[in-house]
Amino acid sequence: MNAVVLIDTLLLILVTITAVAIIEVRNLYASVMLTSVYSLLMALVWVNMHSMDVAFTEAAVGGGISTILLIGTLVHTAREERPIKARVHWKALLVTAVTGAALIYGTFDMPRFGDPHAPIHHFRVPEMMAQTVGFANGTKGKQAPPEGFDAREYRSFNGRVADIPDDPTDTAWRETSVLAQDGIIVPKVIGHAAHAPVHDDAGHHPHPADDFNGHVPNSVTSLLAAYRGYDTMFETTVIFTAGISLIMLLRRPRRQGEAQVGAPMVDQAVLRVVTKMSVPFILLFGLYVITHGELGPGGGFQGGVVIACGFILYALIFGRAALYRVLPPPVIDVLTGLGVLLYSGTGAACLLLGGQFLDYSMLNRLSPGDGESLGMTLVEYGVGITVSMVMLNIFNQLAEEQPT
Amino acid sequence: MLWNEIVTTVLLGLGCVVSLTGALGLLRMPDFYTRLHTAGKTDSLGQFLILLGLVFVTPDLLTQIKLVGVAMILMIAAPTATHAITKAAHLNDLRPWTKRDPGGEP
Amino acid sequence: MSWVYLATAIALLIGLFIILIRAIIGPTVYDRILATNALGTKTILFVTLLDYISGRTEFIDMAIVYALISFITTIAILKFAEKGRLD
Amino acid sequence: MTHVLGIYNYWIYVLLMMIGLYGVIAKPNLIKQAIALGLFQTGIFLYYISMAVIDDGTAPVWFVDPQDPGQKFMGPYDNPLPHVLILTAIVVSVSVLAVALALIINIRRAYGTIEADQIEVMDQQDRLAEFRAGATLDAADAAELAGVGGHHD
Repeated sequence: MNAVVLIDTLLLILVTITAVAIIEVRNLYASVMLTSVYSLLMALVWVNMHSMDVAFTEAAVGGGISTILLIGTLVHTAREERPIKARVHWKALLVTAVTGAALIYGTFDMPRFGDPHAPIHHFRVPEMMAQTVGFANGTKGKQAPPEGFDAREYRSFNGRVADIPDDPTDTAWRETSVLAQDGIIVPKVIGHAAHAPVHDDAGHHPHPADDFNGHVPNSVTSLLAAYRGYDTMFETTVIFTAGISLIMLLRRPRRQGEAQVGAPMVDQAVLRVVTKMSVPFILLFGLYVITHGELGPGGGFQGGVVIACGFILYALIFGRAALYRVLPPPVIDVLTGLGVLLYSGTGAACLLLGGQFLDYSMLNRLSPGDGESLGMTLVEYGVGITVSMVMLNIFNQLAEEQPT
Repeated sequence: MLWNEIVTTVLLGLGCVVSLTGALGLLRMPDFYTRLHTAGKTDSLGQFLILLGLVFVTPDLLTQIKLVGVAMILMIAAPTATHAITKAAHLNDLRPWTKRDPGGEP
Repeated sequence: MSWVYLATAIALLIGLFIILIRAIIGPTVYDRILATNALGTKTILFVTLLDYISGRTEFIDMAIVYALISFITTIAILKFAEKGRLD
Repeated sequence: MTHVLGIYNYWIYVLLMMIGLYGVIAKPNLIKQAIALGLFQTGIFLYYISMAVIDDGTAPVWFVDPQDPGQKFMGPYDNPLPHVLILTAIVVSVSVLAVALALIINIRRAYGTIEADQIEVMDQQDRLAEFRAGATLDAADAAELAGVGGHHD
């Protein structure tokens, strides 16, 4: 039993207890607080499973924004759940028990936790991990691998070197490669980046069959922004749409001369001073998270949420009127759209430069790796701007006085 | 074990003891203000001891600076939050528990 | 050395468990807020220790985010308890 | 024991999903239902991330040894693909939550309550009143109201 499994086992017990408490606590306010606790614990589980970016997002989104949004709703609704006669809903319990039993029956066919032979670890991703960028410290871009590097060694999880031909165009082995010892079919793949030319004669950057088109050190970011670039773009659009829906559902036209009412906490000296000290730091840190996203954990979603949290802290202490002086609502609205425009504009720029949509390597012909890095940074900034402004917009709509 | 590992072990152990004491106090104390008393103080000291302990085994300077940064943020944020909670509770007329008046909780 | 980190992590987990009980049963709202805040601090320490257990100490940024987010959440919860509104 | 710990994570994911499902079905409070939906989603996240773990693996970010920066660590990395899927799923889930909460606020504005069963009763009473006042109804409404009216009478 290794450390990961031990901590995982213990943490998940805590998570389950919290989940039951969230559902069963009568007081909605307590339930919201426990939701924040639940998100923090869940983020610990992600960290323990080495999923740094997800933990980052869960902590920022689940622990921060979701809690604030739920509290913002409690302001306009009731704090207490209406007492119901029966504590246990037997029909619901029966339904969940049957469904749960069926799902648990399904888990017996799953590969065990952390099994290196599981199919997920043998398809496509080993290939990505063997791509040859980022060898020298702090440099990016496609480079020659160091002396003695064999992309095939990485793939042989149990010390077995697969018999992969050196010629990258020879793909016949893919269909027939079977590790007969264990009876496990391993789709062996080849580290083509070590072999493929950076440019062909016409100056085009050819796409090998399985190019992930992303070669920054954080493979999560390169998957997010390059391999699944379209998906992330439309995910940003989903968030944008959510912001628009919130405006349509909750914003009401402000009458002329209507005073901004609010309850700022400026009378609390300690909070005021600490907030004034920390807000610039939080905003700067959010920008760092966005920019650093391709080198370490972080990225547009996380950084955007951190920036939004910084502004929300300012609004909590100094009142929403003060926030509107810094960021007027029209500016927030414009920036919301600008982020999506930056994302799709980066894709269109690649198109105009002669590549495919979102083929970042076109942004720098001389060094495609640097072009990819630049494109990913631009895209992350687009995501970050949209996410932060939408979250801020949602907060503003929820915090606003609602007509009853 | 090298000297820095011994220092780290001692500091982490101390931090654990302090943190656990605070947690236990949070559970066992009779009313809000006494719980605040244990939790607020031990939180700050415990996190400082553990983060300081980790500094000694960190090889590179950047991570050491980040660790100290985390400790600094916590040193500012945790007492601020505790102060604000106390103030809010006090303003909302939460009476402290006494032996004479054991019903301090509303 | 990793057993020291692991032992510390387990001790912190026990602490988390105890505080969680207070967060669930806590009779007043302020008890719950206090427990949430204390849980946040313990979580930050736990994240740092997990980085050391896995040997990837460059992920300390996580702890900074946790510290900031936990602070902001506490202030938001508190503001609702005190003023009954968010702006 | 090893076998149990091997699929323990998947059991917990089922448990979390079912806790969420129970909340959605059993609790009439709309905010509670939104929170329970979040729990349900987290169960699915746990399922995905659990699949990504590999024994003795490390985070899928290139590990560069500070002592020897030229050499890249080639040991097993966890699978980054589920991480990416879940990262975007979390952000979408907060968008869903935000829209749900906005709808709940509007429901509260219209009905004065956020309990699903009370809202249902109010809806039925409203339409029953319309029916008795002789309002013209389409076939589906009429059929439903006939059932409701019969039930109440």
